[in-house]
Amino acid sequence: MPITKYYPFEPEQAPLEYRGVPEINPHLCVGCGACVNVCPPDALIKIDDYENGTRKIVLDIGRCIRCARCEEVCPTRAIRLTREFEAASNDRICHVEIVELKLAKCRECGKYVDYTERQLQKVLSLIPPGILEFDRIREKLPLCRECKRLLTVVNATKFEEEMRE
Amino acid sequence: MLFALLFIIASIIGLIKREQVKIVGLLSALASLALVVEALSGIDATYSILGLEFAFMTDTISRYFCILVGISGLAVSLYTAEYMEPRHLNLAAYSVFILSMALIVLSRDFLEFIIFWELMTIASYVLIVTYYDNTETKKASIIYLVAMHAFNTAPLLLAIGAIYSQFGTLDYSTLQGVYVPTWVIWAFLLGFISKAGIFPVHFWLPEAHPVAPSNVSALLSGTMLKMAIYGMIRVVELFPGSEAIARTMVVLAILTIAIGAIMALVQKDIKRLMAYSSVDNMGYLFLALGAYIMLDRVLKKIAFLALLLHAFNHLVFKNLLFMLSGNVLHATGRKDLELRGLGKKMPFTAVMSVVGILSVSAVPPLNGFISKWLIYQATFLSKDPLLVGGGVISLFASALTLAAYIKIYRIFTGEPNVEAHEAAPLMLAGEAILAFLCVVAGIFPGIIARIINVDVGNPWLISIGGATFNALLFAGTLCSFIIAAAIALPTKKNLDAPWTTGEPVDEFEQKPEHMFTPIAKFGKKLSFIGERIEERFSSFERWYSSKDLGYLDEIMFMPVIKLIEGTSYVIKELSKNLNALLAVTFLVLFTIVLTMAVLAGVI
Amino acid sequence: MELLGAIVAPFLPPLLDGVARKVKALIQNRMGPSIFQTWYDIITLLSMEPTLPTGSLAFRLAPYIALASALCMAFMLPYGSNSIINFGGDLIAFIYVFTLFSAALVFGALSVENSYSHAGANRELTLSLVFKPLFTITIGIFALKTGSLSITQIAHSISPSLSIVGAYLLLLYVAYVEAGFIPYDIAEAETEILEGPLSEYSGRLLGLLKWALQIKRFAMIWLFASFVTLPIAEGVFAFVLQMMVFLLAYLLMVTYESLNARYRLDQAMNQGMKGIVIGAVLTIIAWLGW
Amino acid sequence: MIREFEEKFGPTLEKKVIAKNKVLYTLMVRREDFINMTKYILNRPNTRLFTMVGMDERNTEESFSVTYWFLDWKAQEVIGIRLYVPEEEPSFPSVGAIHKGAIWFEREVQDLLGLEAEGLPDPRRLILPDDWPEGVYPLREDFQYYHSPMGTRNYPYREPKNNSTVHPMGPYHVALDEPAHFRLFVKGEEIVDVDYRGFYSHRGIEKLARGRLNYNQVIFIAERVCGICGFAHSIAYAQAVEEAAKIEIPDRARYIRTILLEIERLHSHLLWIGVAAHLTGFDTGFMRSWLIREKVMELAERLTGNRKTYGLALVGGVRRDLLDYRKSLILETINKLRGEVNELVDMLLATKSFIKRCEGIGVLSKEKAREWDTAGPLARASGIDYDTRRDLPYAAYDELSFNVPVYKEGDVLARALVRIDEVKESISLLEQAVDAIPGGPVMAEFNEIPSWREGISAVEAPRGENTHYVMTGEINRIYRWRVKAPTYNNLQAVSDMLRGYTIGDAPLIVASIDPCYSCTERVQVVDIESGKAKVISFGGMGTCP
Repeated sequence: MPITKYYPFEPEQAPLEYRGVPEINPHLCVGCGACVNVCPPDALIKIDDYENGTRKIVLDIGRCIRCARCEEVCPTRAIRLTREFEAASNDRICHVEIVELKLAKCRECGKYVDYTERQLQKVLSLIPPGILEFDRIREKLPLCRECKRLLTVVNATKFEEEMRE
Repeated sequence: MLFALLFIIASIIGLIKREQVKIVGLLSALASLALVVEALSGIDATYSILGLEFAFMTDTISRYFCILVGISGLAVSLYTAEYMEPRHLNLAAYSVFILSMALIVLSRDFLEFIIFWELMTIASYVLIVTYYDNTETKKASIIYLVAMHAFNTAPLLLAIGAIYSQFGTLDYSTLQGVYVPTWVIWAFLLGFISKAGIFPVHFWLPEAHPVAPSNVSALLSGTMLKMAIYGMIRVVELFPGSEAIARTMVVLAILTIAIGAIMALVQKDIKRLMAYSSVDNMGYLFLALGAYIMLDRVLKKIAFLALLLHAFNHLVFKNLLFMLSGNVLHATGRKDLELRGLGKKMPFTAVMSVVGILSVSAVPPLNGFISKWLIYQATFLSKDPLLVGGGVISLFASALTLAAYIKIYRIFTGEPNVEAHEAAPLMLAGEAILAFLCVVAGIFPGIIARIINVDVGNPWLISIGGATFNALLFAGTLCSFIIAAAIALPTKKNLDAPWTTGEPVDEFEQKPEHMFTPIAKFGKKLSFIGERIEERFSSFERWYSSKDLGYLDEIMFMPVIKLIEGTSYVIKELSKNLNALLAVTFLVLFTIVLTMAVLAGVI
Repeated sequence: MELLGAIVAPFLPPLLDGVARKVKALIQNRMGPSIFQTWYDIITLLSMEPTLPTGSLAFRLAPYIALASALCMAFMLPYGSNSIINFGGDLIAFIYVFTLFSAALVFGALSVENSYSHAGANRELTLSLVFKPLFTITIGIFALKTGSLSITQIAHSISPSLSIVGAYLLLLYVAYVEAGFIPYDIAEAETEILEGPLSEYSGRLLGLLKWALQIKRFAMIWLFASFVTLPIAEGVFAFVLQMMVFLLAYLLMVTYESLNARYRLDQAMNQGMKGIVIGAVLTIIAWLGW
Repeated sequence: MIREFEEKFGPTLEKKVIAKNKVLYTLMVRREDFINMTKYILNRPNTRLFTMVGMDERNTEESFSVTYWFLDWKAQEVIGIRLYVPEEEPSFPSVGAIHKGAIWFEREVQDLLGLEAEGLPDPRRLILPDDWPEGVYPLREDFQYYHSPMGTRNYPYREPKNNSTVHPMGPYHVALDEPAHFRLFVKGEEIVDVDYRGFYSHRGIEKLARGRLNYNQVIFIAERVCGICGFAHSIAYAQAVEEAAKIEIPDRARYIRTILLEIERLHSHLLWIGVAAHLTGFDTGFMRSWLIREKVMELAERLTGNRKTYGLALVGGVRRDLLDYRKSLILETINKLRGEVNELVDMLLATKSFIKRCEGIGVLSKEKAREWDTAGPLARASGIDYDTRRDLPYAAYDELSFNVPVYKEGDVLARALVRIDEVKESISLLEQAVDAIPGGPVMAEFNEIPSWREGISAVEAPRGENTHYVMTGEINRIYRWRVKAPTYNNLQAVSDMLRGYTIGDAPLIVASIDPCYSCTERVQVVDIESGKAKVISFGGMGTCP
């Protein structure tokens, strides 16, 4: 008849639909930062380090309000809310989860660009091959912002000269 | 009779050198000590002064009362040496007052009795009028004088005159066992209950005691009221046939207990509260006396022991309490219940007042409990409905006394809101004697019982008539538990401020006059009924005088109207000086008293 | 038998309170703590150092006096046929030790500057102004009928009659009220005045007071149980019967307690006044002989 | 009401229509007739002060603005009167002098914007902490949301009059589930006067929303305004933005919102019944009502993924759909619930001692209830027949039929009965909604939310009417967001309800308005007793940019 349980001693399982503690799957994460933009309490942070070319996606469970917005916007379904609700720990560090990805290098000037390699492959895999200027896009993608501008300027002037002939 | 000599010398010094308070005080203390010593060894002397024959002799009762007067005289005189403010005649009157009380108890015939009785009343009047400058004292002393003479001395004189005319002599030994007309006993009863402050005629007591200086009010309520009891015992011993007044006395005693306790609860001034609690305790004494008359064999002895023991206990803790209130008055100049935190500056007074409060509300280890326990034995086991009812109401009243005196404890707690200083060493000495007696009488009641040579087994227990109470074993177990717990689980002192639930608060307490609102509401309901009755009386009278019936009205109705107008005037008058509550209780309860008396008388 | 009583009196009550909590939990379909929970609380409290809100000695002494008077009450009662310490104490002494208990609590509460504990002290005294006379009336009836005031003698000379039955019911009611069960635990109402007189106590002093309250509750109900069993039993058999009646009464009271909300002060006073009127009527009946 | 108002005061006002029968008038000139305008509106039979918004429009209109919104719930019309307050002379005539319900609004504007209301009966500080320095006004544009200046601590409490003493039911009290300070002036046990000091949990969310959050992030803050009626706040906010941006949300989303609002009302009322029983010492009632509430919480958990913060609403609709197995889940829980609620109610009403404790205390007369603009079960128990679900229909309430319980006595028992009847109504509402839920999308498509648009909307939360006012700003941000919770008005009426009753009843009377103090907010954590102020530095977590 009594419905209460000796909870800490009898393990308790949250229901299927429960929005528990989020967890990033490092293999799927491409480091695009969509979750960082959408996270209301800034629990997800993107830290780019252009010297040694790494991008860190830092998830702080302490700040997370478990609203599952990141799960909705993640393109590769890397971050997911588990059914785990016991997030207590005696050390603040265990709340922080860091996924570190290598930033892509610009083909031209060799500086690090502000997107990761995985992001690059993901985008390339997404673009359907049959698209018209497929090769020009392929060629333009792995450049850093300055090189891209340079390239467009170069193309524009080349195009100008061809017109003039 | 060395003590009489010492008292007279003290009063003469008081007369000549008005400001020698210390000498008079110490001399009277010495005299009272002499009185106690002589009383213990028995006094038997006759003197003739100015042709009048004065015989003094101590039999068991008067020896006991002599010791009582001596003890209270000793303690209060020590206190007076430091406290008294010499004004006009009051120094001389002080020692005469104690002397007259001692001589009343020692006198062997009614003539001496009434002479010293009158001397006592005059001396007490002079003492009450010490601070004659404020109007309150004037009004109270007039009420005191008028009441004492109208209700007290007049009936006594009438009774003694009747006895003298019938038997030609006033000597106790010859009058022993004589049959006296019942109205004489009623006159004695009226005389003594007015002196003792029993219900219908108690209104002078709460007026007179608070105005008198503290040492005088200690003597007044501690010792003078005992004289009335002594007189009543003497009359009951001498003249048989006092069963008639027994029932009325018990009924009046029950009413006094109830009213005294309720009124003490609603007071806002320390000394008035203590005065009403004296009224309440006198009710206990008369209840015990009534039980003594009505009961027989074993219960009679219990009632007699209860009567005398309670007289002793009441004398001790009432003097103690009045003296402590004197300390507070002396130190702070105020006697209302708004004081706070005196405990810090007056540690001894605080400890002794805790002892006084616990003993007046009859809490077991202290002396108040023993005598009250005996009274309950007498009343509860008497199988007489009136007495059992009396026992129940007196237990109710003891709960009320505890509630009332808790307010006095409040002035010693909390943050001090008035500057105070500890009383002088001599004053504390007087109080210490009484506090010590309180504790000793509580644990070894047998000693006091032996004075009136009632055998109660060994000194630390009371065992007569089947009921035994081992005071020492009880106090021993209680203290052993306390000490064991204190040693087993001591507490260190780490102080912190009381918690005011988060926001800073300064007036963070409950004022005493707001406490016990349900009981105070009951009191107000009572006064509301009274006002309605009084107003109906006067409205009837206004209605009648508006109708002009001419001649017929003169002879037939005017006397009746005058009677009604008179009664409503008396009630208005009475309620003016007493507060409305008392007028109500007087009227409403008086009718009840009459019916109960008739009922009791009949059954 | 007294030795057994001497062990039972101080150490059984907290256990009983644990059982009471278990019964209440089952009524409210929840698991409830283990029956030793009250003991665990008291032990942890006793081991902790109290912080004192005032320096006054009365505040520190009150818990010890309360515990001592509660133990005295328990030791005055008969276990089997005679009480542990027989200082001839009888019902009057019992009432007055009871008054000492509430006086100690009130002195402690008033010696601190906290309006919550003052409210608690005021409630404690106001309640005792109504329920102590009720207690004396019941004892008056017993005294009237049996002519003695000591518990054992009363028990032996009780003859069943209308007023005696009434007196037993009144005694049960008074035991329920003075034991401080829910409708009447107004002085220590925790949601209204933060445990009243106990609000400023902490650590060891609070543990003592909690223990004393449990012993007082035990003593009141044990008094009722001894009145019921002593007329019909003697010695060891009486002790066993007493324990049975006590447990039955205790469990009944706990179930009744869990079905009630707490009274306000004036509501409790009205109940008390009704009780006194019934008591007076019973006295008259008792006196008329039935 | 709008038509008569226009005839009387039309010419001098500049009119702006917000939505169907919601009109905003701005008063440029002749400020004196502002007071008799408000008097005219408030003297009509069924009107109330809906909300009052102070705004700092210095960069657009070069002055502050104070807008009073009035509602006539019989005519279902909303009128707003805006008054521009120049920066150099920041004062405006106080409505609080003639209508008690406006006092707190004006004290708040005084605190947060520095606009002084002339003739305000109680000009003390309301929102800001005791040691907030003078002259610093957080809601002004030039104040950054992460500043937290420190001053010296002083707060003038009222002194106890004619020798009554102070009995503080302070921030930390067993009966208060959230911090609030009722300074009861008592004579013995009887309360003679009350002084309220609240706003211990003000978190400055309006400034936070203005400073850092975009539309869809604000909704999660809105949901966490209150611990119990969070969803009602998020819906009110969503509706206000949708009204401002003229977005039509699909029907299915409206039904899902109604279902979850009713589920929240169920568990909130059952929670209150439990708390009321506990405060009178009736623990069996407390446990039994929370036993039933557990079923509702589990239902919510299965439907939305969390027991309390459902996190389901977004601007433009709902994030997740109620699939079929969840629909049968709701029906099954409801049938079980109906039987148990009736059994609980019979048990409560049969316990005489509980009823005696609730009867006749904390009485609030109808006039006083209207004077303080109370809302929800508190007002309906005192005879005011106003329910936002019926009088300003939103979500799917206009398509569902339900009746509104109204009692006259106005004591704690009447409020309990209102809440019990509303539980039964919610169960039948849930049943109707689950049957009549249409198909279709759950999220409306809309592109940019236009800037400088205003929207005002009210939702019937378990405690009364939540009113949200929104003014949209540029770059996907809000310019001004005003949250008014029902406890904001009900709490002002508590001092009238407490007078004359004992301190034993005070916790029950305060709990009878089912207060939700965190709906009324406070910025800093200050250890008031020792005077030390612990400042949460927003950058404290180390990971914030």
